[in-house]
Amino acid sequence: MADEEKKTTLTDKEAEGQKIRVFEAWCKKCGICVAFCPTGALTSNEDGLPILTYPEKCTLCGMCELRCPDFAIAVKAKEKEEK
Amino acid sequence: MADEEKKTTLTDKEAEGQKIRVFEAWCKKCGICVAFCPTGALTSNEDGLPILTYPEKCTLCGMCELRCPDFAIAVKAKEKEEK
Amino acid sequence: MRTATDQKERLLQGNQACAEGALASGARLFAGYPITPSTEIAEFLARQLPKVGGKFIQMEDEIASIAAVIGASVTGLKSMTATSGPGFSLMQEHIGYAYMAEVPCVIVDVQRGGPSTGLPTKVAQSDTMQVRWGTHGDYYAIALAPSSVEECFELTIRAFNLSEKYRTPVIVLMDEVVGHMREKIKLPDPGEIKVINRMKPTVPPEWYQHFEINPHFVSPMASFGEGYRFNITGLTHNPEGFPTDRPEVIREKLDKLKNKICHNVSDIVQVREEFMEDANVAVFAYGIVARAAGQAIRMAREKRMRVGLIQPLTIWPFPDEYIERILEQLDLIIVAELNQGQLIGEVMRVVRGKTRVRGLFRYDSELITPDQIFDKIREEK
Amino acid sequence: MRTATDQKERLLQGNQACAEGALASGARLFAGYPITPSTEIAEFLARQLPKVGGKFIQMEDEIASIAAVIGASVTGLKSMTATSGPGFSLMQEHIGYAYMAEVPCVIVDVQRGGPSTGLPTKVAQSDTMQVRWGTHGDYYAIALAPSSVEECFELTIRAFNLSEKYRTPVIVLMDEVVGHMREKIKLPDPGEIKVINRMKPTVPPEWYQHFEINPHFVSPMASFGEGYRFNITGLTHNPEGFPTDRPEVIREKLDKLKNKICHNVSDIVQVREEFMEDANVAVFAYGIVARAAGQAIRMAREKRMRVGLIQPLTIWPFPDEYIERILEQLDLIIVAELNQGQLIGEVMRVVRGKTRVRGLFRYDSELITPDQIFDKIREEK
Amino acid sequence: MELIPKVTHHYLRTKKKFPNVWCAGCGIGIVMGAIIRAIDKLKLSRDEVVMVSGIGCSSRMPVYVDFNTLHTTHGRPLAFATGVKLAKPSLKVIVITGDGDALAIGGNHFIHACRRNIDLTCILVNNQTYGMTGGQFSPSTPFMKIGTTAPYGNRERAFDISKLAIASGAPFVARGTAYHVVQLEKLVEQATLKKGFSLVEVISHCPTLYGRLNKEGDAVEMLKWQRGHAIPISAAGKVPPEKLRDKFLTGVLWDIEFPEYCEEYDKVIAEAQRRD
Amino acid sequence: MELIPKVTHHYLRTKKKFPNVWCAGCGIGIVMGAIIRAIDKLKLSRDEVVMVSGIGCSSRMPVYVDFNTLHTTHGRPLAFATGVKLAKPSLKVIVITGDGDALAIGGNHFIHACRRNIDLTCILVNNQTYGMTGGQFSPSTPFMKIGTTAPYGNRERAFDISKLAIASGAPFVARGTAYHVVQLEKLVEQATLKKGFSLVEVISHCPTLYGRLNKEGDAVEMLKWQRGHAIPISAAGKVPPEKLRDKFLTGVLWDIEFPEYCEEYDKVIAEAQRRD
Amino acid sequence: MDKTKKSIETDDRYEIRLSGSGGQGMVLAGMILAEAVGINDGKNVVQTQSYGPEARGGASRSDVVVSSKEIFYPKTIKLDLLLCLTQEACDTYYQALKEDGVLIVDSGLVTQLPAREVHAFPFTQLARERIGTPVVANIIALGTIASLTKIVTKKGLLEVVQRRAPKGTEEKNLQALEIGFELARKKRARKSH
Amino acid sequence: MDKTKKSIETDDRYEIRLSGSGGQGMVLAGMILAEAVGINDGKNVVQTQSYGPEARGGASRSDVVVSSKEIFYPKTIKLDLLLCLTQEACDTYYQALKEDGVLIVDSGLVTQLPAREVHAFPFTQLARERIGTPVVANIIALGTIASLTKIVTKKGLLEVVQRRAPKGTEEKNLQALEIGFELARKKRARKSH
Ligand SMILES: Cc1ncc(C[n+]2csc(CCOP(=O)(O)OP(=O)(O)O)c2C)c(N)n1
Ligand SMILES: Cc1ncc(C[n+]2csc(CCOP(=O)(O)OP(=O)(O)O)c2C)c(N)n1
Ligand code: SF4
Ligand code: SF4
Ligand code: SF4
Ligand code: SF4
Ligand code: SF4
Ligand code: SF4
Ligand SMILES: [Mg+2]
Ligand SMILES: [Mg+2]
Repeated sequence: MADEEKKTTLTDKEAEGQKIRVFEAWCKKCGICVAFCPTGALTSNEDGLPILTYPEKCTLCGMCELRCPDFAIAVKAKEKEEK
Repeated sequence: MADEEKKTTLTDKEAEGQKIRVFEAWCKKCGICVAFCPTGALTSNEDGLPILTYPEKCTLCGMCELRCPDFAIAVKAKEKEEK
Repeated sequence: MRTATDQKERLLQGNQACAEGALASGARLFAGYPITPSTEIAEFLARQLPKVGGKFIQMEDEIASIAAVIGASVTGLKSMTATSGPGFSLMQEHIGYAYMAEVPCVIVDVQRGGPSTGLPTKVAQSDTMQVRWGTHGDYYAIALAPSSVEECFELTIRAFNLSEKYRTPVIVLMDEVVGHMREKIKLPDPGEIKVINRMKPTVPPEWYQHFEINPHFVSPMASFGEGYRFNITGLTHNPEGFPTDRPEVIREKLDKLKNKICHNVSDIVQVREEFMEDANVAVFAYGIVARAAGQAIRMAREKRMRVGLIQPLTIWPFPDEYIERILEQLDLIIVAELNQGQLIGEVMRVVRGKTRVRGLFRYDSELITPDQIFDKIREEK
Repeated sequence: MRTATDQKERLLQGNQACAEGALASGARLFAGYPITPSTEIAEFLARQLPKVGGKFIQMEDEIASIAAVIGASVTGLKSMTATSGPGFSLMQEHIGYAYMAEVPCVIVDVQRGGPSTGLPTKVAQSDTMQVRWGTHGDYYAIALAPSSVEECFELTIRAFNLSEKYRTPVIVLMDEVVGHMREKIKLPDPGEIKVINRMKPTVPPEWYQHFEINPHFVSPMASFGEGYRFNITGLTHNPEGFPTDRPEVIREKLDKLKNKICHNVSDIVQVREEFMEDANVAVFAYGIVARAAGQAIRMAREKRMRVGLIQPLTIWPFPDEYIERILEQLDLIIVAELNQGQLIGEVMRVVRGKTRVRGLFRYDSELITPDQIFDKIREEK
Repeated sequence: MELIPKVTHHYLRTKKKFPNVWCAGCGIGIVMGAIIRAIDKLKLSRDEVVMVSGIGCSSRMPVYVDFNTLHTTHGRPLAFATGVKLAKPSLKVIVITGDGDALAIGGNHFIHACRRNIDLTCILVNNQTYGMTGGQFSPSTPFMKIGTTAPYGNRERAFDISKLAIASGAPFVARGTAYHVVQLEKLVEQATLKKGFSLVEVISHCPTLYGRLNKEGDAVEMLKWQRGHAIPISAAGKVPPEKLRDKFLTGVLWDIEFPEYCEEYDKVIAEAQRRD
Repeated sequence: MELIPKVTHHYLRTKKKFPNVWCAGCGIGIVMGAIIRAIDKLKLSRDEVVMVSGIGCSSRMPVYVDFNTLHTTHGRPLAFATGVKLAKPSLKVIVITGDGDALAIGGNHFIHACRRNIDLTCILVNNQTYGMTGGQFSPSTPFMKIGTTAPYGNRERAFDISKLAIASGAPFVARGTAYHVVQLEKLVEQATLKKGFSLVEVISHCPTLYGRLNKEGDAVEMLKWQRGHAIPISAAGKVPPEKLRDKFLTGVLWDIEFPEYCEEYDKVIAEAQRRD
Repeated sequence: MDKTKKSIETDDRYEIRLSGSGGQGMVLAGMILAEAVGINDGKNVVQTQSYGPEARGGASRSDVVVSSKEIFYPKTIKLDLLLCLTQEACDTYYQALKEDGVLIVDSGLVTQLPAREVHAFPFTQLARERIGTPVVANIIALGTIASLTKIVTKKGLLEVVQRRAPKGTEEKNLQALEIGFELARKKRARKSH
Repeated sequence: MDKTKKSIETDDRYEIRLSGSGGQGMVLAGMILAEAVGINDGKNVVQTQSYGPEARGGASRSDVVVSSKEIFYPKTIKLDLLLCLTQEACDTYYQALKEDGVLIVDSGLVTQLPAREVHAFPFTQLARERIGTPVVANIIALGTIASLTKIVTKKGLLEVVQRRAPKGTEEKNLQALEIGFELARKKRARKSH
């Protein structure tokens, strides 16, 4: 059930292939992920929503995901990347 | 008023001239005064009531009075003795 | 935010009017613990009390709050606290202490939905019976219930006055809507307000009995530090304040607690009535529900129905006498409450079957509306 | 001191019989805080519970005690606490939580003189109304009141059974004399005792709703750690246990709390009656006062007066129906209580003026005697 | 597989419960993530975890996680949790509480849980204010800071929570921050593994109330403050004392062994049955 | 002048109140004597002294002394006393409490009074049991000692009361015994003079219950135990550590300065009136 | 028994709801409106608000009942005017509006409009663009209300905003109010075309 | 409605009070007496006690009501037998004794006797002298009651004392009981002279 739930809430074709994904419905635009991204890969759009403006900078370190208070940002697993 | 009270409760001609006085009505015969008299001047009678059996040993140190939990034993003031 | 002191009329929240009433009564200590929907009373007094040399303290919980209030009152300050259901439940032991030790103080209960944590931000009137029976043992409560911002102000003053006059805790029983709504109010000049202070002893300290038995059932009250060195205890005590186990002294004490309330009901009980002269139907409602009822009876009157409003400003002691007096003329009493039926039991007790009594209860977090009351009148008539 | 297990009949204190009743019902956790005159229940269970693999814990206060009881109950243990007035007042917030969260548990209140610290070692019945109205918000209480050592045992078992059956706290309302007196009692064999356990869910975890709405008003109850991962809260909640602010869900919840009691009064309410077949006068008395009344009515019968005894074993819900039924035949009901008049209000509410109701109140720390009741009967007849 | 926060989402009650109630940037959500990851790392089954909380913003956490959850009354979660643990000692009982919940109204249960040493894991979200009721000062609000009930500055001192826990008898006491989220996850893990009462005090932030009233900026600013003021206890010796003055230590502050209550009680049962 | 205990009787409510309720040899009466003498020494007028207590054997003390006396509820005397002091800071407020009163049900008020640092003098009679209710174990009953509710031995640890008070913020903490009555008098005197919250923990004895249940002998024996186990803090350095193990320190354990609450509140008043 | 009121007529109520989400200042706007109407314009007024189950976040609304007579029932029953600053607020409350009631929305945030006459203005966008902060959107909306309806005078609003605005923000707030007055004037003009 | 008792007769009560001060074991004596009468002799019995306002010290009393019928009212009304081990107890309770009731006192401790027939024995002195401890005075007194009246059988008392005495003290207690039996026998003998 929980899994079905996740699918309906989170599945998004567009996310495929991306390093980072933001769930707009949950994101409160607090700016934490952007402020503390160690590489500056993220920026905020004018509404405050985080955008991976510099995907090449992203090291998949996961800090944005770990610090997001709203479970609203996900980082692709490193292993997958390496495959 | 408090003073009147004291008189009716405590005045006792017999106490005059004594070094120690025990108020029987308040004494619970716990034996503390006797046990910790530094000179052994006090003993208990068979009911447990403290008696100044050896008045000559009493140094008027006051410990019996200080340790009595029932305010039931009084030691003559040293100054008075010295007068 | 500056307050509009330059103007006569102000737009105040019920909670704020209650706090203003406390200041106007001379309250000089507030001890409390925040809880929705009463918190504004504390916040306002935290700001205002020091301005008049009074003191605000936030205690570690509600139990400590009412304890500090009692401690301050016996030391001479008019004192109060404010809370809501969960905090009011926690205060019960100490409210009982205040009854027993006959300590004047005011406790405001801004009611929200219950039981338990319930609905912190929603309106209810479900602490009504708790005010009367919440602590263990026999006691007699005074509780006043405002229905408007103006009444919040006035009844808080009255609460302090009754409290000082009868040496007893008084409860101001508000609710979330009354506490949070804003209305216009003209605060009177301090000189216009009747303030009653506790009676002080006139006898010398040696003769003084803190719990003296006298024909008025209220003993003059010295404060700590004034040269009277008395004892106060929550154990059942004799007039001097020392614990007793003598049956006749015990009875005398409990009779005193009862009689100072029961022999003074005509002074304590206030009922606000509307259109009752010729009414054969009455809506009985207090607090915020009386506001809906006020509108409903006007709707009924427009339809030429002889309906009136009985709004008890004093909930406890319950207005037995008023109801008994008005009973003859009534065919029907509708008791409207924001609970599952609490005061209706009291009404039924007093009515003793002589008139039909019907309840209109709402407890889903919404107000009873004028329409609902009007429909109920039509349906039951 | 060894217990006389070799013998069938034993001389037990009321408090001890209450504790034995708890053990016999399968209670396996006691959390409490000592207070006269209830302490023997804790002391006895501190010794006995570990013998049957149960647990006793002395908490830091009464608030924590009832909290631990609730925590243990939702984790599957039958749990209880015991206290007296001051502790009972402190427990009020959490008793409300137990009503709201529908947690079975038993709370014993061994009454002493109040209000406040009052008379710790003296008898009273002045927490009677508090049991019904002590916590904030709407709720419906079950309270049972024994008058003998045997009834202490039986009604404690019944308290656990009702508590489990209806998923609700149940109060055993004793008093100092009942708690401390010793009488003979034959404890039944475990096999003879009817023990009810809470209903368990039969649906798979995904379908399970801890607060399911169903026609019985009682939801099956899973415990923590059994594979059902539900939420419990004191906030008003939906059937799944999550906070809600939807009026219809709120109403449904509060109706459920009410209906599970009110639709089952015939199962819950027990009244013990004596000589009521032809009685035109009834003495209404509970607990220890029923014992004096038992003697008094026999004195009256010897004088050929048609007097009977109504002894509610269930105080709450109040036996409305029984009284209504018996009303016709009665000219007079004498309500005898060890307080300033509490249950008499309930009797009057139900009687609705159809019969004379008179009170015999004593609150000076002594018992009402058979003579006093007999005299009252003669005087009022 | 779609891109979702790797671990946490599996433990969330996503259905209708999100977005959560917390304000934008509030630290509580960060703490919740760390707790979930710690539990996941420990491979605890969801059925054997009970999360108990009091009342407050932080105490709203249990609603969101798919464990056995018990949202109790203000200040008393440790007392409820004591009953839960006693009834079934095999359960992992995690208590979520706030500085007001645990230390104001709940202070007594806090010191007694420490003293009694019953195996509970207490995560205390210390945001230095009563968030839920609108920003009043709390027993951990620093001297002279502003609260809605301290408009002229708070005249009370803050508890040193960890010191209080140690003095009360807690065998495991740690401090972390919302900022140091990786460390926090480890601290929660260690605390959960500890047999006996364990406390993790988490320095968190309430931008909406405390931050605004005290002009400490938004969530990002407040997290930066945490970064700048936390000194790992391992490094404390190397920092000159004058630099420590307005800082606080993080990491495991105290870790001793003492008999756990439930285990002791098993001995009581054995002894009682032996004597019988 | 007749021979009466020199100082104490002048302060007693002798009328009908004596003999007192305490059991033969109970330490509470000894503590009361020391308090009276300290007050006498300080030349405080009886009118300016308020004695506040909770419920318990020790808390019965106010009934006997001719001050302003307030016998409150179980566990809460410090909260009542806070109100008394705030209302009239010129009064000397002395709180009498027991180990159960102050640390079981009253633990929260205790730590908060320490933290808040309001000028109260708290005399805590620690007899390691609930005397009044018949000898149940208390939060200061040592591990494995017997109480009526710990028939198989107490499985909880005792608080180190003084340590708890210091950790909670109390600026003055002392420990004495009923046996060392002269020292006790001095400690009470110092505590009373201290501006701010002061605690004197008095190790006392309950021969009737604790003594009997634990076979520790009568009052005399128990006083001897105190004599044998108290180490003055001044001498602590000279005692080898292994000898300190089962002993306890006496004397002034902690004495620091910190702004007192009532004085701080006067600043609040000044500030509020300035802004107005 | 001392306070008897005799008027039979029910009040000529005008019911207003200001709705949006947590940070949009709906409660403050309600207070300002109520004070302007009640204290400055001298009518009777009651202002109430509804708190969600949560203390913060989520929907926020503030209701104002205005009447020249005594107001008994303090809450709104059927709205004469509804302001919505979020889509959610509009969806939730729009049924409570009378048939001939006035609906005002933030055109930037409320995009799915109900099938009825709507006054839509970009309050938030204007606040951001012209004052530099979105927080004064509520004040702009108040100005619009004053200008679209007769329920509150501009003078009253101006006085209250002057009195209530936190120190240092008076200027911005008055500016916002002016923008609001202006907006509706333009709209009215447009309509008359 | 399930438990109806039908007997009309009131009980043939016999009311006993054992009184003294805190440490004299009156409650224990009451329990032993009640158990002997109730369990071993098979009569109905209720034992109650009265606690002073203080937990310890002061007067102590234990009441036992015995009947062959059901006992309704559990407390004593008018005493058939009163045992007093202190002067204070005697002064306080002696009025509660029926005209023809039995009064038994400790002759060493109760010196001012009321003007009526009294059975006076030196219980405490005997306990001290013959058993070596005053604490068994209560048991001696119980023996005396058994022997002076028919309210409890010696056999019953013996059995209960055996069962209830703390380990290691059985001997002393049985000895004390025997002394009590003896005492009254002598007294009776004396009387018959
Ligand atoms: C008995 C009781 N008193 C008061 C409240 C009101 N209340 C709810 S939460 C809270 C403070 C919460 O502070 P904290 O524990 O620090 O949590 P935060 O919201 O800061 O996370 C208060 C005072 C209550 N719910 N119950
Ligand atoms: C609310 C409440 N709970 C419990 C009690 C019962 N009670 C009275 S005194 C006491 C313990 C006293 O212990 P302590 O404070 O150590 O005093 P002591 O008698 O040992 O001097 C208890 C549990 C009470 N009076 N009120
Ligand atoms: S941290 Fe989370 S909530 Fe905050 S902006 Fe980034 S994704 Fe959004
Ligand atoms: S994963 Fe790391 S580098 Fe990539 S966006 Fe997130 S914080 Fe920045
Ligand atoms: S110490 Fe006091 S009570 Fe004890 S025996 Fe001596 S005089 Fe009597
Ligand atoms: S005064 Fe000193 S020496 Fe004299 S009897 Fe007392 S204790 Fe002994
Ligand atoms: S009020 Fe503060 S603590 Fe509460 S959710 Fe908002 S930011 Fe977090
Ligand atoms: S019971 Fe213990 S503490 Fe209480 S008076 Fe007796 S000896 Fe003292
Ligand atoms: Mg907080
Ligand atoms: Mg103690």
